Amino acid sequence: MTKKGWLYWLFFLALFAAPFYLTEFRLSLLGKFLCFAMIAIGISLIWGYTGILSLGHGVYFGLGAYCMAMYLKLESSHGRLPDFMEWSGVHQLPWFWKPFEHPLVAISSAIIIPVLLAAFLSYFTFKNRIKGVYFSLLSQAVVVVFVTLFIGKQEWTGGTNGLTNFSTVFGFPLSSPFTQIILYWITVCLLLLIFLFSRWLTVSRFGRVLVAIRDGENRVRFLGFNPTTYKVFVYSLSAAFAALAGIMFVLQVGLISPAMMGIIPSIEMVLWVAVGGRSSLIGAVIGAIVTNSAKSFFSENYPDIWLLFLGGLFIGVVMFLPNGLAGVYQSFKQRKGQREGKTHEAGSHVSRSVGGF
Amino acid sequence: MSVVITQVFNGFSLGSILLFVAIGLAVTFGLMGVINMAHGELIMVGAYMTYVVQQIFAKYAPQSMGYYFFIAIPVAFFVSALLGWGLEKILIRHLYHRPLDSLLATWGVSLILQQIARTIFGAPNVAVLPPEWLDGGVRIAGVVFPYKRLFILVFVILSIFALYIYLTKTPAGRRIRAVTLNRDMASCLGISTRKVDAYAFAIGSGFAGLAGCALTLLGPIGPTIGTYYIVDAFMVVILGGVGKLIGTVLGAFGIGLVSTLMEYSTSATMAKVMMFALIIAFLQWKPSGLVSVKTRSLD
Amino acid sequence: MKPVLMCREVSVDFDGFHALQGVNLEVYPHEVRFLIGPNGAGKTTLLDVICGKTRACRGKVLFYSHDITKMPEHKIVRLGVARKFQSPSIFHQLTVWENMELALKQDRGLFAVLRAKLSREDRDTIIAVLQRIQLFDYAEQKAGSLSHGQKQWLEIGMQLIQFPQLLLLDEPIAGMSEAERERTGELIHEIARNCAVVIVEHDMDFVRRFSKQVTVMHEGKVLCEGTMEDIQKNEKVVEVYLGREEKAC
Amino acid sequence: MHKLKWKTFKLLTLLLYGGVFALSGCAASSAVDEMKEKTKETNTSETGDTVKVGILHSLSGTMAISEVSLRDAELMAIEEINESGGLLGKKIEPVVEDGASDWPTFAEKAKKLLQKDKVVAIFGGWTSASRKAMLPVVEQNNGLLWYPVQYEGMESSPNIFYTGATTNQQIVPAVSWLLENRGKKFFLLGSDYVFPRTANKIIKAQLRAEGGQLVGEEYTPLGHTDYSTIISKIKEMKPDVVFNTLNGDSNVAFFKQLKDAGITAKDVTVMSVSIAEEEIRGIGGDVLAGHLAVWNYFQSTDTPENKVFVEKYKKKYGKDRVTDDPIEAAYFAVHLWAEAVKKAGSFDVDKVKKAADGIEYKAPGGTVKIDGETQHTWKIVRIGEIQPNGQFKELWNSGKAIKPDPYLKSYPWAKDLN
Repeated sequence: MTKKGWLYWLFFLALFAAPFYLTEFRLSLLGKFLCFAMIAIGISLIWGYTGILSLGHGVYFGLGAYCMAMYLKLESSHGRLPDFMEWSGVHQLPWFWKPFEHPLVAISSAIIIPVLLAAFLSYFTFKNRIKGVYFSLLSQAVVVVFVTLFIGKQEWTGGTNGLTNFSTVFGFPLSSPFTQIILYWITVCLLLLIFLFSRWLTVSRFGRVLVAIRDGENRVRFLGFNPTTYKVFVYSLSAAFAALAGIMFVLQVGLISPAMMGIIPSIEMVLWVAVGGRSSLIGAVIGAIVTNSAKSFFSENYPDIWLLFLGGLFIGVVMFLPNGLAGVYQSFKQRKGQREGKTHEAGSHVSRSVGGF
Repeated sequence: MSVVITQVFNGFSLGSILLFVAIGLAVTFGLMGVINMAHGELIMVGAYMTYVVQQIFAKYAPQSMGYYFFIAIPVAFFVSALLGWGLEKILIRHLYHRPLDSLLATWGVSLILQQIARTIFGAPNVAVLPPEWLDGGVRIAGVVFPYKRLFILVFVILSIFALYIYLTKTPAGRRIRAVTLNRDMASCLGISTRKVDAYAFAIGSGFAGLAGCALTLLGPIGPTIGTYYIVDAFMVVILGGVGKLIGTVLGAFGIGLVSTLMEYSTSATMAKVMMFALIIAFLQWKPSGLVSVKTRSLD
Repeated sequence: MKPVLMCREVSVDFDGFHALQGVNLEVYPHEVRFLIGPNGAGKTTLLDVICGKTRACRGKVLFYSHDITKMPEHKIVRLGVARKFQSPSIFHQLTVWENMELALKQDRGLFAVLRAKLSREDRDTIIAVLQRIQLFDYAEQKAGSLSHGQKQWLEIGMQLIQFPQLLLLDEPIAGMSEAERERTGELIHEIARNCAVVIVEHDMDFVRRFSKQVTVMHEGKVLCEGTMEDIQKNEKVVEVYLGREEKAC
Repeated sequence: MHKLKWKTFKLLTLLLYGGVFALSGCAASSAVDEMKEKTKETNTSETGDTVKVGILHSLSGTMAISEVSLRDAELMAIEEINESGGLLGKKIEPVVEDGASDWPTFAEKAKKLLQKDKVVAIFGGWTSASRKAMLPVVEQNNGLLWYPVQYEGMESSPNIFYTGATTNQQIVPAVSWLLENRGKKFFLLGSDYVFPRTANKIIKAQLRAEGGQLVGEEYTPLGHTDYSTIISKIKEMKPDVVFNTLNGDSNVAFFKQLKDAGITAKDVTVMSVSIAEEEIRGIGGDVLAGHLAVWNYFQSTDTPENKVFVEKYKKKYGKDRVTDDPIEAAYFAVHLWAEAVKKAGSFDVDKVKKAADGIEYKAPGGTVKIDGETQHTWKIVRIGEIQPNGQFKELWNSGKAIKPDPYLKSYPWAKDLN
């Protein structure tokens, strides 16, 4: 175990130093993947630790990204109407766009709006004891509602095109490598903060309550805890992570569209976590990076068959690696430990299926 | 008046399509509890099978083109059923106790099936020409009822009736219900649960194939058509309530009627948004759906 | 003396099936009350109603002066009612120690738990309880790896550490060896020094050995109450049990 | 215990981050310098005997239906150029990427093509959204994007060449023709996204100006497959013309169900702007027979260049394949670019752009010419009637190529649109 701290250390150090050894293109990809890693941590918290499978995190990611993008769009329009509004026959900036002229309002609402939505939806759903698969399917319905609405209200949201073509953020040109590197570093820092915070949550008694809810929600009730409160909190927290990721995503990629918050991206988010190991935070981070790199690699080299690969990955991970890469690492360590004659009584059940429900 | 009749008919027609895509799920999800995200792709397989049968007829028996659909129906059913059977044997079998994992794995299956379809049949849509005897419609009181929609309506009612009879009146069907109701007890009584699971899943998949076959009459046939129906189909089943066929029927026609009426008074986009929002709200109120089976156990 | 628990005319319907029909029950401090009766008599359902898992259709449940009929489960627990389920319901993925830590009497609010630290006092309490249920040596093991009897004890331990005023036990000795049963029976009486206990049990030998007051239930109603000797003499009880046995044979 | 280590880790990390933030300014700038140097080393992909161009279409996802053929056409054009000796003495090497029907992927892949592969031009895109996603990327990296599909206009990026029709080369003449030949009452039907909404806005303005009447306007979500209610509305409104801007699969459902409802081309003419030969194959010529479409090219267009083109395309990709307008536009886009490169004598983006003004090419659908000011192309407009065999019979054409006018500046009624 003593080695593990150093491994984390090295990992984040390597991320931090990435601008010095990656090309601009690769760096921009990595920056994007790190945003995804933030979502992955949130999903790991709710899925791996609490047993809630949300297929709707695209919505929170998207809402965060849209709020940020609204600010960027207004900044790059220099006081005029955003271009897509002109084509759509809107002559005046809608009232709810106005506050987004102020960056602080934009950033804070980019977090608050998704969190409120998540809290609202999850409060009723969890209070009515809708769980497991039903919750997953309902969260998918939420995605359908939002995507359809965002596409349909073209005059307010830019429709399928989404919001794109930004020039500056806080006066810095978005396209300059300097801005991009700073944004990258901010992303790494945020990721580290999110990671440390989640880590602190999971090693504390709070984390044990989450695991207990996952393994037996009703039993937790009879220990005097109200699972609804905990589930709503952790679900909203993961929505906040997704929203934060959305903000950084828009800043780095310069684009958000309803396609990014749809059903398919939402399911892919879960896949990242499944690949990395659902009940391991660092696993989720690595899963997001590895899966997306693989996606980039395969679609660059074998564009026709990357879907086959992606599909195979889903099946393979679920069938053979229910604990993802983190599980592989742990069972490897365990085997090594056994060879060296150590007894790992506490760890002997790690390789068993944790079960996501 | 004719507007009202037309819209009610449209509602039933939409309901019949939703019911068709959901019947298979009512078995695999409703009875067996498997979240099969590849259900849409089994529908796609049924649609492509119809296309293949049509192509074969066009090549070898152009004079009897009118009847290809009658061959296509069983072919679509059995090919999808066979695929479902294989899927159960290889994959689903290991995931019965992990419903959320089965969701992810079958999503992977759906991606693979889509890509395979794209490789075999090409990315563009293919055309299935409906048999000529289904062209046109009956005109009653100034309202046209297209034969194809009537045909699908009848087809789906027959299908659900057949499924109902199968499940309640035949020994094989009773075995399925016995297993889905109480797995341990059933296996104690000497029922091979493995076999029954595979059959049940195959039947559910077969109905997806039938749905695909029926959909060729109205909609596109391409590698991605499954994605259009999968979410709707799940909504029908969970709205109707799991475990009862009648719930699925009510859910499908309910969604069909309400969304047609909403579409008529607003727009298609708003109707979709409101329909899904309504479903979410309804399930908050009645988490177990329209028709529910109350049991003592809470877990 | 004021009763700890008072059920008045409690009725429960499941889809037309009358699981409980006007049950009255009073339990006093330091009492160990056994609930017996044939299968389907409504014993478990009664426990469910008391702890809030199942809602009563009619009637009232009072815990001291609190009306807990419509209270959510976790609030009932916080008042001091603990429940042990039939199958051991501990958290398999957590260690024995962590299970105990969760069950500890504490502020179970979200933010309190976020700030929670294990105090020296808490630690001592956990150690004491673990020793009492003979699981101290297993503290760092995952609960899932315990034997069946140990799991039962762990769960009893988890109820103990809540220091409840009313403890509801559903078949606590199922799957235990003779020695374990003995120990459990003694433990129950030790517990009763500080709280009232209601036990559902099928094992008549166990009931005979450890009961003072027994309530017999049949078809959702209370058939009779009294000591074991009284009950064995009661004709109605004999009829219910013998009749059942004849059918079963 | 490891908990202690964990604490050290946290502490050290915090320290590190504090330090790094202080240094981040100078570190970032040095990283930028480093990056610039890296860029200098491999500024161009022209080295050696080959020059790379990017091809970026959706090969998977919902848009693959349409876009795969464009890739094929572009690859064929590249092969033709290579067979005739290449360009400026170099062979063209296509780098094919999958946009996966996902707009951020288009942006990512465009970035990859420009920064990693250093392609001198990208041919790609279909949906407006994919183009909008690529636009900032090509502008920031000063790349060159050739976009081959008809679109809603209102755009003119200095780094994009548009070889598909803009609104005044497709929709506007079609509306005028319909008003003259088919009737005044219009019903507008489109998928709920940018192109139909913008196109319908233009159509509405034009109807007002030219005496048409709007009887209905409906949008359906992308992927919508039940048109019974819309068809009821059409029946009720009794329009002369349905102007159809539906997208992809929705067309199949709409036309099949329209026919079932007993509405034929004789009752209501449906004029479509996104149904070409390729789409007809997926719907069935019988279902569509008699309805109209407006394009700049049909497979049946009678020019010597087209005969050669169709024959070659079928020989290469299969007898049963068809050509259509976007395929042709994708095909000649490669040739137009080649012509511009030849004239510029260089692959340099700025030089090619400058040289492109006025370049002409004898495309299968007739001679096309690049308009330097807007970077769109002059094209002939054709209205065709769909035949049961899946081909078009041309009813009308504009005779001469029409000047592109993406902002509709030359139409007085379009003043309020911008």
